[in-house]
Amino acid sequence: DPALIFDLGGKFDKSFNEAAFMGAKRWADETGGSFREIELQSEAQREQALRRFAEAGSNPIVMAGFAFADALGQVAADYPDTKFTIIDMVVDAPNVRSVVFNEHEGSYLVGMMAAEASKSGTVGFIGGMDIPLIRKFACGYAQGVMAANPDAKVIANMTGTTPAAWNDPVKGSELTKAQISQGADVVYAAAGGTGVGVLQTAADEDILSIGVDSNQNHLHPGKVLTSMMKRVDNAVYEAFSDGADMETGFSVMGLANGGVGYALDDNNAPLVSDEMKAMVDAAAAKIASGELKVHDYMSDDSCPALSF
Amino acid sequence: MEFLTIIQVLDSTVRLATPLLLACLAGLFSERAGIFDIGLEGKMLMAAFLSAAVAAVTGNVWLGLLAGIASSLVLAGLHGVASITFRGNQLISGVAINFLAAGMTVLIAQDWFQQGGRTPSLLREGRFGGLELPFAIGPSDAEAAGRPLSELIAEAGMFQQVYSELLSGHSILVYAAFLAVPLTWWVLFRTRFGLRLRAVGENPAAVDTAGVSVVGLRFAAVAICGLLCGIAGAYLATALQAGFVKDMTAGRGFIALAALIFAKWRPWHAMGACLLFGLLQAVALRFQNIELGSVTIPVQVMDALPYILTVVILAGFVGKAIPPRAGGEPYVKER
Amino acid sequence: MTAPAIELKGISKAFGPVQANKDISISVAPGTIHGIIGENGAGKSTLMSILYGFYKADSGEVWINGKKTEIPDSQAAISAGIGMVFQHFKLVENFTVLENIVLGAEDSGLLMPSLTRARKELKALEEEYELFVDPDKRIDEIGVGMQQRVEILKALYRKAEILILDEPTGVLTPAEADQLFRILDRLRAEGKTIILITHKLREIMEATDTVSVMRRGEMTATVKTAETSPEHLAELMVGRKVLLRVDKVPAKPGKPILEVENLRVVDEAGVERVKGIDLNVRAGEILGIAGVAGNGQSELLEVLGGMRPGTGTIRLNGTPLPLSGAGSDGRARRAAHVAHVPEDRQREGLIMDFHAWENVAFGYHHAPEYQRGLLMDNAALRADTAAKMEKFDVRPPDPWLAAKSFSGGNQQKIVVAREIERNPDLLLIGQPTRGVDIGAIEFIHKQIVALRDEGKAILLVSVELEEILSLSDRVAVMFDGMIMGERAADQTDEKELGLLMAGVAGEAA
Amino acid sequence: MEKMPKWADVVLIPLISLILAALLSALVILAIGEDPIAAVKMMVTGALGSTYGWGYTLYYATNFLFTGLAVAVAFHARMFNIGGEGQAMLGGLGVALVCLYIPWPHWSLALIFAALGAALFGAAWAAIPAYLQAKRGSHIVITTIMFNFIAAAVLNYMLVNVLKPAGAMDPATARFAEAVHLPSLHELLVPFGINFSKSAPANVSLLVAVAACFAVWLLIWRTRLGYEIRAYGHSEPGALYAGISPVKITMIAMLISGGLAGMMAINNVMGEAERLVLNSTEGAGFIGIAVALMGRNHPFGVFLAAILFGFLYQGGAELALWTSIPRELIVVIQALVILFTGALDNMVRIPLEKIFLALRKEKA
Ligand SMILES: Nc1ncnc2c1ncn2[C@@H]1O[C@H](COP(=O)(O)OP(=O)(O)OP(=O)(O)O)[C@@H](O)[C@H]1O
Ligand SMILES: Nc1ncnc2c1ncn2[C@@H]1O[C@H](COP(=O)(O)OP(=O)(O)OP(=O)(O)O)[C@@H](O)[C@H]1O
Ligand SMILES: [Mg+2]
Ligand SMILES: [Mg+2]
Repeated sequence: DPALIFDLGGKFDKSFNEAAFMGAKRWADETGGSFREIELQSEAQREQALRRFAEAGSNPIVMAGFAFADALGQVAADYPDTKFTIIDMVVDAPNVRSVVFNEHEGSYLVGMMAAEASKSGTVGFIGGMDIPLIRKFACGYAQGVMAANPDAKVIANMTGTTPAAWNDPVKGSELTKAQISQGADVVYAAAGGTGVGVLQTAADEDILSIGVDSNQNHLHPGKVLTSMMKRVDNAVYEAFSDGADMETGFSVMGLANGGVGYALDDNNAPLVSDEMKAMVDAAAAKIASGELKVHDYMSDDSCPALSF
Repeated sequence: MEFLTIIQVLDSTVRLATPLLLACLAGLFSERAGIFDIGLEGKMLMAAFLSAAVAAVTGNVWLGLLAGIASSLVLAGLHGVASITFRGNQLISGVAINFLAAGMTVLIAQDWFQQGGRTPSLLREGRFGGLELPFAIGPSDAEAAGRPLSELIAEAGMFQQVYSELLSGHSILVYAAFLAVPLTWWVLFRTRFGLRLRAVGENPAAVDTAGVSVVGLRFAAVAICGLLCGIAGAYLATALQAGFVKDMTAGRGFIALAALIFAKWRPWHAMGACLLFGLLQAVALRFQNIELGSVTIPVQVMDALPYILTVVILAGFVGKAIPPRAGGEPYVKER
Repeated sequence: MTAPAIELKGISKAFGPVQANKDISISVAPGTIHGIIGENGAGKSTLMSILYGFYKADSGEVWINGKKTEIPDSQAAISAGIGMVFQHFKLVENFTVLENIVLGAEDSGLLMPSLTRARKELKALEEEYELFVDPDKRIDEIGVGMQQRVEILKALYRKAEILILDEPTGVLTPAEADQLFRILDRLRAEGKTIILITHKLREIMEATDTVSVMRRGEMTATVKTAETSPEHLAELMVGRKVLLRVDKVPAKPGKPILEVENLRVVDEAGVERVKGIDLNVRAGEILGIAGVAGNGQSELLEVLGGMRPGTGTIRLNGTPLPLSGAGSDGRARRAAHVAHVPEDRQREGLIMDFHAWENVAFGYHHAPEYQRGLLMDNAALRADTAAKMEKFDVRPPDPWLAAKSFSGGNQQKIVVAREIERNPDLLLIGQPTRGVDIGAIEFIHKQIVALRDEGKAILLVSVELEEILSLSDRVAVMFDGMIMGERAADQTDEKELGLLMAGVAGEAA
Repeated sequence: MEKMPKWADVVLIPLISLILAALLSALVILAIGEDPIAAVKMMVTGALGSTYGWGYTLYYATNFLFTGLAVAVAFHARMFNIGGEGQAMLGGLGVALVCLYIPWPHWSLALIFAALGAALFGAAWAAIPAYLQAKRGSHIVITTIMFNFIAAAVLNYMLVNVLKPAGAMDPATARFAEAVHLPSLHELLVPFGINFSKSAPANVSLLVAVAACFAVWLLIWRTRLGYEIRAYGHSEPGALYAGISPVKITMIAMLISGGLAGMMAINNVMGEAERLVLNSTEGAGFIGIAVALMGRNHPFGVFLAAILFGFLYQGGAELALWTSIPRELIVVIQALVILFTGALDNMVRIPLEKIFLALRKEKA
């Protein structure tokens, strides 16, 4: 059986981990197979979970989150016959598949939509833990905003510097209120479970929000402009489907191969005008074809559209 | 800093101070009666969970509140049985209650909702909404004007800003918490019950020989403590947030205790202390690193400030805080 | 004949393995003062606490005014018209007098009306019984005499017809005690019934109508006061003829061992407890310090023993000893050959949960003979303990027994053995026989005198005038932190010392 | 006269309390719809059924030994050190600094200095609450709780702003050099021909912890300092009388306590993670309280209780891995153990005393 290990935010964070879970569930539903899973409670458990699953014969073992890199680096060599998949991080080992996403591309698209939807010309970004990965989201977003409206202002805040930042709805809510008071009327949350508080407050205060990772449009129908889809579910699904003899190595999921995108469904259809959709789809096509290049913060630790 | 920004920080101060204030008053009743309670945290957590759970299931936030209070009362009762009836160590009992709540909430939540120890997110009716005071600019005005509320408030005059942003628009529990302050003062210092309660925390033998039941009084105090912690927890889960997540009290019970010591066990001072701690939290939440001239205060300092402040206070730099004399000691008649 | 105000029938009460009251019956006539005497631990306080509903009896009945009355708690006792002034007052220290009086006897849920009414009623009571107190003072601002008045007023405010006083004079000056007895007389004249517990036979003889004697949990006799004598009562108390006199030869004082000049002590609350004392103790003599408890004797002993800091000068064998900072603690004092039997053996002199052998090292745990390398030589310590127990007739002579398992007298013997066997130059000894039975008193007194006869200096603090007079060679009386006067023990008497203790300066002060 | 024989107090009461806690835990497991017997079976096989299980059980037990001893030492001076958590965090910092910045030639040397560093940092973190208690009478329970929070902030700052290698995402230090790798039980036992599981994290720190147990026993019951600590703990006026300085004993006892708590870091930071991460203590400081309470503050009792809690931890991890029972079940069980052994012990003691009294009367 394959196994899936969630990161600290927990399986039901409505975001990253939940997306991973949905992928696994889809696989189970379709194949009738079963899989093992565990929600971690602490850093120290990572290695234990990896080893336990590997020893119990789980194959492949998928872990959602960059924070597993160190533990996996230790463990992978001890279980050469087990295949591992790590999401959001690159671990160089013969039996590891590393899946990374072009989050900046998806964020670019929702950034454009935010700028279009904003009446005040000020939009917000609320990140989770302040790490390069989240700056990558913010930077792509800001580039998209600027592309649609060069005069727009982007307010970016991070929730914290530790993993607790993924799971702090109160802080998400307070930061949202602060951004609203600074004029923001669209807020993009790339903050895992913290985003629940952001979306909630945005809905309470009657402004628009943008979800992340999973399709979060349904959380507050008519209040969530869209969601930046990061198809972690696909990554998990594929890993599970490939099974024990999956190809290892490095895999990039971007706009070109449907790894990222924006969500459009009944919940947000009234919010997305046809011209907005046309504009975004055009940009998406250009990015996919390589014609438009969105700057990746992690490539050089800098952002042309936003300063941190 | 802009005036409106200050108002908004104060507004968030009020929101964040509310659970502290309720818990602090809870501790005040308990400790004034001589029962130390480091289990405020656990009671709040349990109440937060059960109120969210019941509100989620029934869709009725008032039922949620009642359930939260009931669960907190159960834990308060446990603390009472351990420390009053069986004269156990009050600190240990409090530690145990904190553990119990931390574990039970997740355990029940997982069993009940299968969402990794959370409750489902609460919808409108499952939450305490903001109460719009008369003449305040609120969401209804915004809807009527078809413009965002923040714009309307930004345009209003200073007085209206204070009134609409700071005073109006809080959930009913916030107003209840602040009303509880004069009420607590009045009960403690103007009623028979209050006199006896204070006496039992100072010298239970005096109360006992005056023909009043020490056990009864202490249980009453512990029950009031449970009630207030219950409201605090329900506020966290159903007003401040929209649902329960594990460990959502995040040390508020301990800060409330610190505030209680800071306040030297007096109701009005408790309000002041809680507002101060609320302000520190609001500032830490809103601003990451604070720049003061050439030095940057890292966010961790802001996060730790309430605790550092407590230690400083305890060290006696603002006068010695003398706890109720019989505090922490079980009342034992027989040597 | 009218029914007795109080009648107890077959009251028994055990605290764990200790049988505090055994099948006690007693009857008190209305409008009389009834005394109860007995050794420490005889069960007097327990019996009264049962009558007041503070403890619950294991068996037995209480009859009040001829009616069988259940007294499950103090509320019931109060309703039955019983009031009690405890040995240790039951007052809330940071409440005012008025609040203390009202506590538990409020009229309604709101406080104000009760306080107003109490204030009025208090005034009437004060005048009726000459019990003046300031209703708005806080308890911790008034003296013990006043506090006792508050306790009595508390009972009267609750309309007590029966008043129990448990050792009310232990903390009072003789003058205050006299006043108390005048008040009691007045109450009796009003028809109230009073039970008075005391250790002082003189008070029994002067104040009571009848007296009951308790011994080891049993009521051994009840007699009319007019038909008995102190000697007879003492015999009833202890169960054999008692001769409370110490055999000793006249002292042969040598060079001064301890010299104290202008000693001052300020306590934790900032109150000056010892206000400039000068005294000296010579080799081969016993200096007794008399005084009502709380007049600075304890602090004097503690500062000499290194338990608290002070200012001034003290010299031992001519060498000054520091009074604060390094070298002023108990360990340094012991190194300077000062031994100290503290006033409160259970709080200070012993660790109640330690074995006897551990207690024998208490304070001397650094002594070289108890060490073996880096560790303590417990075997040597146990052997030493066994020897000391044998010599001092500690019963049972088992070094492994916890200190709390010994009776008061035997606990005291362990402390005295530990200190005297160190062969000190100066022995500080406080309340050496408090709560100790007569056999042990004789023994301990003998040891003290023997030490004196070896040429050691002894400073004795006791609140028992009899003990002071019979043991000391010289007596100094402390009042309010100062020495009121000093007398040769064989040239003074209780009356003179009593006056000094009350702060009335004598001619030769 | 004692109300009850000593063995009853030391063995019988904790045992009955433990059984009560276990019964209640079983009810909780039943209530969440699981089979308590199966759960216990899984816990036992998972924690004690293999050298792998033992390796984890002993690893956790090592943590709890240190923190349990820390609480016990402070408790002998009647101080309730709730700050084990923070002290252990700071101990981790000490270990990290020692291991990261000094090129050690051999693990044994590194271990000695890492242990010193850990103890030093842990003791330093206990020093301020101790000083405030001794000099200002600030309640040690509150100050140590506060210091736990402050320690978390300090660690957070150090990891995020100072120690995190450039470019790394998670707030953690770099991995320690290979030279400071502590031998695991596997490596230690191979020379004896015992094949202990390779993947379990129990390591040579276990031996240090056991040695600490013995050292604490010697300290408390065989040295003058221990005598003074116990005497002060039983009676402060008594200590003053005997010339034992309350300030000195308060400070020393808390420094030893903090040092012991800090030394936990050689196990979890140096022995297991081999780098310092946030929250590496995982609440072991709090478990130490329960361990000390259960062990009646005696090193041998602490040893047994630490193993018990190690078992609970590892058993609980196994439950979480293979069933849908959340790990929090273990937190509940811990709470019940603390409640019954610590706060409700009179509930067991009072009836027991009555029974013994009745027995004695019968004999008499
Ligand atoms: N609350 C208690 N718990 C346990 N034992 C007690 C308690 N109160 C009294 N005792 C024991 O009961 C016995 C009687 O005590 P009690 O206080 O009644 O004596 P007393 O005659 O009043 O002595 P004193 O003259 O010292 O006041 C003693 O052995 C005492 O140790
Ligand atoms: N505080 C106490 N707690 C428990 N037991 C006590 C306490 N005080 C006294 N006892 C026990 O009560 C018994 C009687 O104590 P008490 O001090 O009255 O002794 P006693 O009969 O006067 O003996 P002695 O003749 O040695 O003075 C002793 O066996 C003692 O162990
Ligand atoms: Mg006696
Ligand atoms: Mg008495």
